[in-house]
Amino acid sequence: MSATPLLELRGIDKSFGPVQVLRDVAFTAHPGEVTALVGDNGAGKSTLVKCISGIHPTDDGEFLFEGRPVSINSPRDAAALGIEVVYQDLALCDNLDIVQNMFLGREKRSGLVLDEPTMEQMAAETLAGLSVRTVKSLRQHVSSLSGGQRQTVAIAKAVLWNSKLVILDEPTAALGVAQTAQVLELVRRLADKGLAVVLISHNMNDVFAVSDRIAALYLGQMVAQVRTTDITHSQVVELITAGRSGNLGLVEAGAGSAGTATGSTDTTSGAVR
Amino acid sequence: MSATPLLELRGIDKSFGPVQVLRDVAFTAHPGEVTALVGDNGAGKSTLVKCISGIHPTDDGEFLFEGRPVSINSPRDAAALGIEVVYQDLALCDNLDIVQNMFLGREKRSGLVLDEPTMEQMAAETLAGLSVRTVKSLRQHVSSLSGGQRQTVAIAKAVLWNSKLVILDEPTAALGVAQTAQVLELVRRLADKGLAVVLISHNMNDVFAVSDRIAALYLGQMVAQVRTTDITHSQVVELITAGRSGNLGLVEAGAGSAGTATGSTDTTSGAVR
Amino acid sequence: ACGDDSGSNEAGSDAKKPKIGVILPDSKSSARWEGADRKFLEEAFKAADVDYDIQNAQGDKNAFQTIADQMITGGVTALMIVNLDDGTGKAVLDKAKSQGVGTIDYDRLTLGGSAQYYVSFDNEAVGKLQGEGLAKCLTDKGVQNPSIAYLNGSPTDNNATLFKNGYDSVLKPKFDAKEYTLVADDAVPAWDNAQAATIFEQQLTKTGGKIDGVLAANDGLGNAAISVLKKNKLNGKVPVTGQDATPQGLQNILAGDQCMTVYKAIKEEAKAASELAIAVAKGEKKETGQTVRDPKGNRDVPSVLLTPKAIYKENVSEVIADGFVTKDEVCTGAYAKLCADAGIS
Amino acid sequence: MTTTAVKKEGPAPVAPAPTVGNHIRDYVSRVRGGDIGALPAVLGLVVLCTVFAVMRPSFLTAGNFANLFTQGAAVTLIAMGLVFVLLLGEIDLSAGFASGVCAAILANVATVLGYPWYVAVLAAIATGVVIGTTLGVLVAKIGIPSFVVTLAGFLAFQGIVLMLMDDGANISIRDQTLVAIANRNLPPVLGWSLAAAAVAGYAAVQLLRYRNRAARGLLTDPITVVAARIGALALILGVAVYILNLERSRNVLFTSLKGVPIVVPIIAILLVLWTFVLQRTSYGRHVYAVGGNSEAARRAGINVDRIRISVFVICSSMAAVGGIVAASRANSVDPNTGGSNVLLYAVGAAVIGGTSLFGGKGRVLDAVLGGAVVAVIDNGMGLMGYSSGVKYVVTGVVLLLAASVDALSRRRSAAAGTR
Amino acid sequence: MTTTAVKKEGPAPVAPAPTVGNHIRDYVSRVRGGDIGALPAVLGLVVLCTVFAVMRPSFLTAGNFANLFTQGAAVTLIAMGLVFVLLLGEIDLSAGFASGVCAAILANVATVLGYPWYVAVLAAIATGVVIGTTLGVLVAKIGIPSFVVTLAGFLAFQGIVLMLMDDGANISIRDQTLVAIANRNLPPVLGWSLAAAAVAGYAAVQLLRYRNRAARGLLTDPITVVAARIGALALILGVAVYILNLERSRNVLFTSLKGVPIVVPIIAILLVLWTFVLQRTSYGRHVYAVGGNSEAARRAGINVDRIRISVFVICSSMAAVGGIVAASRANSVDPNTGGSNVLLYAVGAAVIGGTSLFGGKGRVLDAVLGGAVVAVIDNGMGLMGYSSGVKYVVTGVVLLLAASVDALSRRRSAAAGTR
Ligand SMILES: Nc1ncnc2c1ncn2[C@@H]1O[C@H](COP(=O)(O)OP(=O)(O)OP(=O)(O)O)[C@@H](O)[C@H]1O
Ligand SMILES: Nc1ncnc2c1ncn2[C@@H]1O[C@H](COP(=O)(O)OP(=O)(O)OP(=O)(O)O)[C@@H](O)[C@H]1O
Ligand SMILES: [Mg+2]
Ligand SMILES: [Mg+2]
Repeated sequence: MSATPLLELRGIDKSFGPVQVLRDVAFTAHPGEVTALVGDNGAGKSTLVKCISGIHPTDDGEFLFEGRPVSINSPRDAAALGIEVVYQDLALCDNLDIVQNMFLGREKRSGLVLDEPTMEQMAAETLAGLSVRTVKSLRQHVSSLSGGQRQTVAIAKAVLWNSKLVILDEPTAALGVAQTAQVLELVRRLADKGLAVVLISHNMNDVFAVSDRIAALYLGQMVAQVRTTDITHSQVVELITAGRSGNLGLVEAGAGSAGTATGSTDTTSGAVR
Repeated sequence: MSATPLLELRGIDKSFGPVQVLRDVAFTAHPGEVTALVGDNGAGKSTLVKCISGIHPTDDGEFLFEGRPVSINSPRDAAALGIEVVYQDLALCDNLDIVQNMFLGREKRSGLVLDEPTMEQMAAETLAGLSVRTVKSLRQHVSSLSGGQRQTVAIAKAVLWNSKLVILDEPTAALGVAQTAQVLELVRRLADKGLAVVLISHNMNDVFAVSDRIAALYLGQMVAQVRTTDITHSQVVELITAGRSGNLGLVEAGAGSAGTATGSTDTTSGAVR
Repeated sequence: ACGDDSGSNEAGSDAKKPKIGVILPDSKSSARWEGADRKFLEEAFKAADVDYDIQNAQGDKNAFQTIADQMITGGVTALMIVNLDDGTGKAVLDKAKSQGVGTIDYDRLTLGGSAQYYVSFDNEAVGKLQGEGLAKCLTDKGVQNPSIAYLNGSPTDNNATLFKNGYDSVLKPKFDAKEYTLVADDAVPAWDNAQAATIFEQQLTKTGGKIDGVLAANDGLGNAAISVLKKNKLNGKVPVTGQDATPQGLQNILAGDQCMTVYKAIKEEAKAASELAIAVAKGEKKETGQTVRDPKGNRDVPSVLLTPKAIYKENVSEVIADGFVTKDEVCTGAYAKLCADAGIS
Repeated sequence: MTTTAVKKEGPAPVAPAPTVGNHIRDYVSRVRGGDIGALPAVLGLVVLCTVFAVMRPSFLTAGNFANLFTQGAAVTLIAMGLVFVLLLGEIDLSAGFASGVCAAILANVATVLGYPWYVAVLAAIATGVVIGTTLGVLVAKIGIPSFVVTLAGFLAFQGIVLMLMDDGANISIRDQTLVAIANRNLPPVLGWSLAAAAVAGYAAVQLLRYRNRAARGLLTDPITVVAARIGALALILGVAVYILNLERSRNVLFTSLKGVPIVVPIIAILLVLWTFVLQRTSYGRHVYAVGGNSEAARRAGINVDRIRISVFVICSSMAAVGGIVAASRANSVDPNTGGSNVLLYAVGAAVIGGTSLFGGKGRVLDAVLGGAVVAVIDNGMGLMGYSSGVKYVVTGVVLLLAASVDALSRRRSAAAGTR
Repeated sequence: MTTTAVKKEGPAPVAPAPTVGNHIRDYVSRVRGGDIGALPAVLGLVVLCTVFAVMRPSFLTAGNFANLFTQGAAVTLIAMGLVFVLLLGEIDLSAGFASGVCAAILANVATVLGYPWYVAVLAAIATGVVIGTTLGVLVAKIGIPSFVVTLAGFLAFQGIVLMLMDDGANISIRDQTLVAIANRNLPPVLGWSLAAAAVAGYAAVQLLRYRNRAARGLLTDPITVVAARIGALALILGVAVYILNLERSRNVLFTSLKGVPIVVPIIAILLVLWTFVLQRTSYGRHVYAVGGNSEAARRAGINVDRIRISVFVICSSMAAVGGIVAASRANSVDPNTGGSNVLLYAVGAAVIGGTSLFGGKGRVLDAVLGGAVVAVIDNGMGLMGYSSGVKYVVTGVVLLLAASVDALSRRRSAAAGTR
């Protein structure tokens, strides 16, 4: 594990109109590790992801990537840094087929012309590795896919590229038993290859099975970021639902934004201002 | 438990263009029971649900409702029979707010005029019972909701009405820990009130926790419909992934459509032609 | 680009049975095309027992050419056109000529074109009558140093330019001599009456209501101006011109709201044109006795020219007597009495 | 597994308490956040009026103010109907000529056949209903795209107008009631009474709503805000009626010319009616739902085809009303009635007002505001005295400017992610 | 928990083996399932042509066949450009008058200033590029709805044409090369050679693709199907060139008139070019992506603004080409060039061909097929000799019939859930 985190966020604020969704959020992701981001429905997990990937501009806060401050204003900036995201609202083009969606924005070409055979082959290989057995044809429009098939396509799209940070927002929500196992294995494999992986999930078993660290959001505040080995299942659930658990989490429930304490043994996490 | 099933399907076939998605499917749902419908990604679960609710016309097959043959050609027919559905692709109107979505198609009125206060009150009560704590306002457009919040709205919409059959297609996929528990409890409560409930889920724990019966789809064929008490966890997983398990499921893997056997002790299920 | 005029007729005619194609320009700038020309031409052709095909291009140049193509393909031996503009007119005439089809310019001369004959009213003369009419009405009313507003025809219609040249030739000297003042000068897109009303209303607003005479290019525009004047209770006090002698225009004249209109004896024009067309279609030659100079094509075109006539309250009866409009059309309801007063029986 | 989770009844969704301060703060951040309703169109209007008033002082006269209403009335009425069609993401290219057909029917019934005015009006509106039903059935039941159906209508209705006009001749409207619609004014007293009635009605509705919600313990706007709204309406109506009741005759000797033009209450009543239908009835709710997500609407049991047909009926009927007003204003009907730019202006009015062409977003008020923008541009340009080429160009540029003000003030909406 | 699941490498997605029988069966069930591509438009065309041919035998002459191409050329070219804009779900109301402005520039440069034809053509197209860039920037960067921007363009360009035409006069095109574009024909031999080259090129592309995919073990269409496609193209082109090379002069003494009209290869080349761009380049892929789901495209790192601007540039440039052809056909440019129904017909052509107004769905070929429908209707109606009122009505009805054939044959698409 390297000392500098691959991605570090400090003091992120984000409001939609009158509603403040993220308050002074700090977050780190380390290469070679799986960081699980947990939180209740509406805690702000997806919003945080969209801020990282440049979909939403932040109101305030700093981004450090590989230790250097960066500004990410659009998904293109994020992609240029090597950040790949599987969004919860999958964001596929319904009018394109599976292969076209998987290579969207980064088509393989020979000269000016699209190199369809290469793309089709690569897509077939990646999907085969994700236990997809019921897709009839790679040339099917994604609008005709089942929920799980769509999700698999989105995951396959994100892992096709040589990236440094992969963020997966509830990637297994619609997946079957076998497919979920494959994806979790893939997540571990990516981390073992040295990538930083951020996994959002509501399934505590999955979280404990693959993550190295757990970051918990509660009503838009980061209440803890700790090593998975230092926390128990029920403590995490308490953090999610109440914002605190023992000496972890908000100092007092309902306290102001500065009142968070990350009771972590980890030196790089919990960069609370 | 009553002897006649509330809903009985026989020999349902459904193709999309050249692709046959459902083959000779038989299915029953009993009042007062939770029937879990399981199957791999792309097995045809959502398609079956959409056939029941009149979204997709079937190519062949019979529908019996309370023992009488019926034909369901549109969602309005289904609603008229007392069938409520939570779809996997939630089908909310993004340009309407939470209350408006929940009462869509069955608005409360006083005279000609919409009775907004009543609707708002009823919506607030229903949502409160589903552990939704982060929704800022009931007058928020659903486009601005988080994934879990959207799903909760869809569930709340379906349980608002006095229906006879409630079908939930992966209702807890995007839900947090507490919310999932609430929904499962609600499912049980509905069944105990005498409704027939059909629950689609990939989570075997949830299935075994609440269901009375399990129906397994494999590549568009119904391979088993048995009492939950008569089957084990790993048998179900085998049925899902391989289509057979011991004496349950397809007689030979890959055999024709008629070759299914439902090794159930239950007399009313497994109505194979 | 091949064959000379005289040769083309004979060569074309012995191969084919005579058939006449007529292309009218549109149906909206004026009621005459569909209401009068088509009727009179059809009557004449039927009487002479020749095949004919009368089409309307609806103001669309592309349609105009398409129709011409169709007619040539369909075997007409004489083509009579009212061009929409010189360019398409010339293209059609040249194409017809190159295939040995006889050609006539009807109502509008195609400058630089190759028509064998030209039958028309003089559009500038129409404008002149309007200018003179307005001056007469103003004098009758005894208005001193009147302020004049123009409601010109469509800016994209070349005829509107010709009308304007006509009334300008009468009124411009008066403006220059400071006898009259031109306070507003607007073109009405597509001769659209609804827009004309707004345009005139704004002219009135702009000048603070100081408009003493309106030169409207046709009866429709005139009626639009009158409707605004009525709203301000100024109708009858401000003379308005027109053109086409439509029933509506004549009624406005009888009621005293409009000062004059220009009557073009379309029946005469259609009669002259159909006679020529029948001759050309049969490959005969005709003497017209008159020519018109085409400055662009640098040639004298054999022509039949008819003279337009100014209509005031006194001579409305002439139009009816001519059968151009019927008494029933004009003298309905409240106008019956006015008709009687004006001596129309 | 998940059953180990903590169970807790969450509190019902909450929102800040309803005080005036909160309300204003809320409004400001809503505007900042891009949820600005009619503000952009109003802003565009204000900019336009200022520019014209500076360049041509005659723009600001009472007479011109009154003219504005009659000049813009027909387009605004057609645009109001188009809002319904646009709300479904459909288009009606034929609305312009449909108004022409209805006007032609009106003229034929009233002038040629000599029936009384109400028969003619009914005949015109009935024609609109028939047209709308036909278009709607073709779109909803046969499934031809509305662009193609109404393009066919655009062509066919042009022909029908021509045929009804006896191949191009104009028909005069002589019935004094019909002529009055767009050309006469209400007596000043009646203007004041109507305005007072409108304010009183609005106040009653608002206060009843307040009481009703407060009694049930639901969130309400603070009473001061409610009062402020009522006050604002009273002020606007009062000023408008005052100005319109000024003498605007060129020459008081000939005639006195004052009062609210008759079309104004007609537009106002239709605005209230259609706003009520869209906002307060389940029919209106269903229109929005089908426009936002027709599949979701279908799944909710809404009869989508019927909604689709109904909006075309409303659109064509409003086109009929627009046609009647246009005929009244011109004192005649001609083959161009409803032609030339009427349709594009009407759609433009709705879109400028903030209605989306993709469906699901728009209000009838949008059409009125957008119609006002179009009318002001037309009116102002008419005072400038440009030659026709220049006039077209300047009109285009001014339209663009008005729309830019709108677009830029809506900008934050996108930035805030609430698109 | 879920880790107890069985792990199994699933086989890669499979499909039935590529035999001819399978292919045909597949095609039939694709058609049944509603995925029918160009079939409805072709069907509509066949019905139309049959009706006209029965009613007016002169419809079927070689001369009329040749006329069809030059008559429909300008609208088709503008429609081809509009497809790009429509693919993004935008609209360009100004395309018609943009073509007018470009034609006016052409006429001014060629006739008034007297430059050679290629300078004039370049100037016209450059004008189109400038117009497109302006429209695109206003839509993409300022965020004004394209309907409003191009409505402003519709007005402004009308004025610009008027100003370029010196307020109403028209300008003749005298340059023989320019006049030839829409009025002259290719020598018969050249027609045959071009057709042969086209077939050879198509065959080469198809066979190479076949080899390429087969070599990698990917699914291919059976070789017989590939051969059949090449054969079909050869047949269609052969018959068309044969008919167009027939003598169609009314009188061979005056002049000989045969050969493929010059516009035909121009349209063909542009069709191939734009089809290539849309189907085979990543730019084209991005256009579809932005039209299908612009948010997904943005998330995939596509520069959505640039795509948006580019389609307006393409649209206006194609409008320029259309304007040049129109000017050539009319031998002149006047203030109405690009006006009247040009725009509606062009959008209608694209929509009839199957392009969606909501974006994401459409092909350049659609515009050509739709353009053919519009041209056939216009051409056929021209042979009927109706009076103008009746003609409008019949045209509308015929358009509706053609579209119904289309809608009904697409019907199953909705039933099969593959809308
Ligand atoms: N565009 C928006 N406008 C206004 N509010 C928004 C918007 N997007 C999200 N929100 C609000 O922000 C909060 C956080 O949403 P977010 O999607 O980040 O939740 P989440 O943690 O991903 O929840 P889930 O587990 O349900 O996916 C929610 O209360 C949501 O209603
Ligand atoms: N409209 C359609 N056109 C063509 N194929 C379709 C269509 N809808 C579904 N399919 C195919 O039908 C099969 C079954 O889909 P369905 O959505 O019923 O699966 P599911 O069992 O719900 O899977 P999941 O668990 O992933 O939701 C899939 O292979 C899918 O690709
Ligand atoms: Mg989320
Ligand atoms: Mg599913």
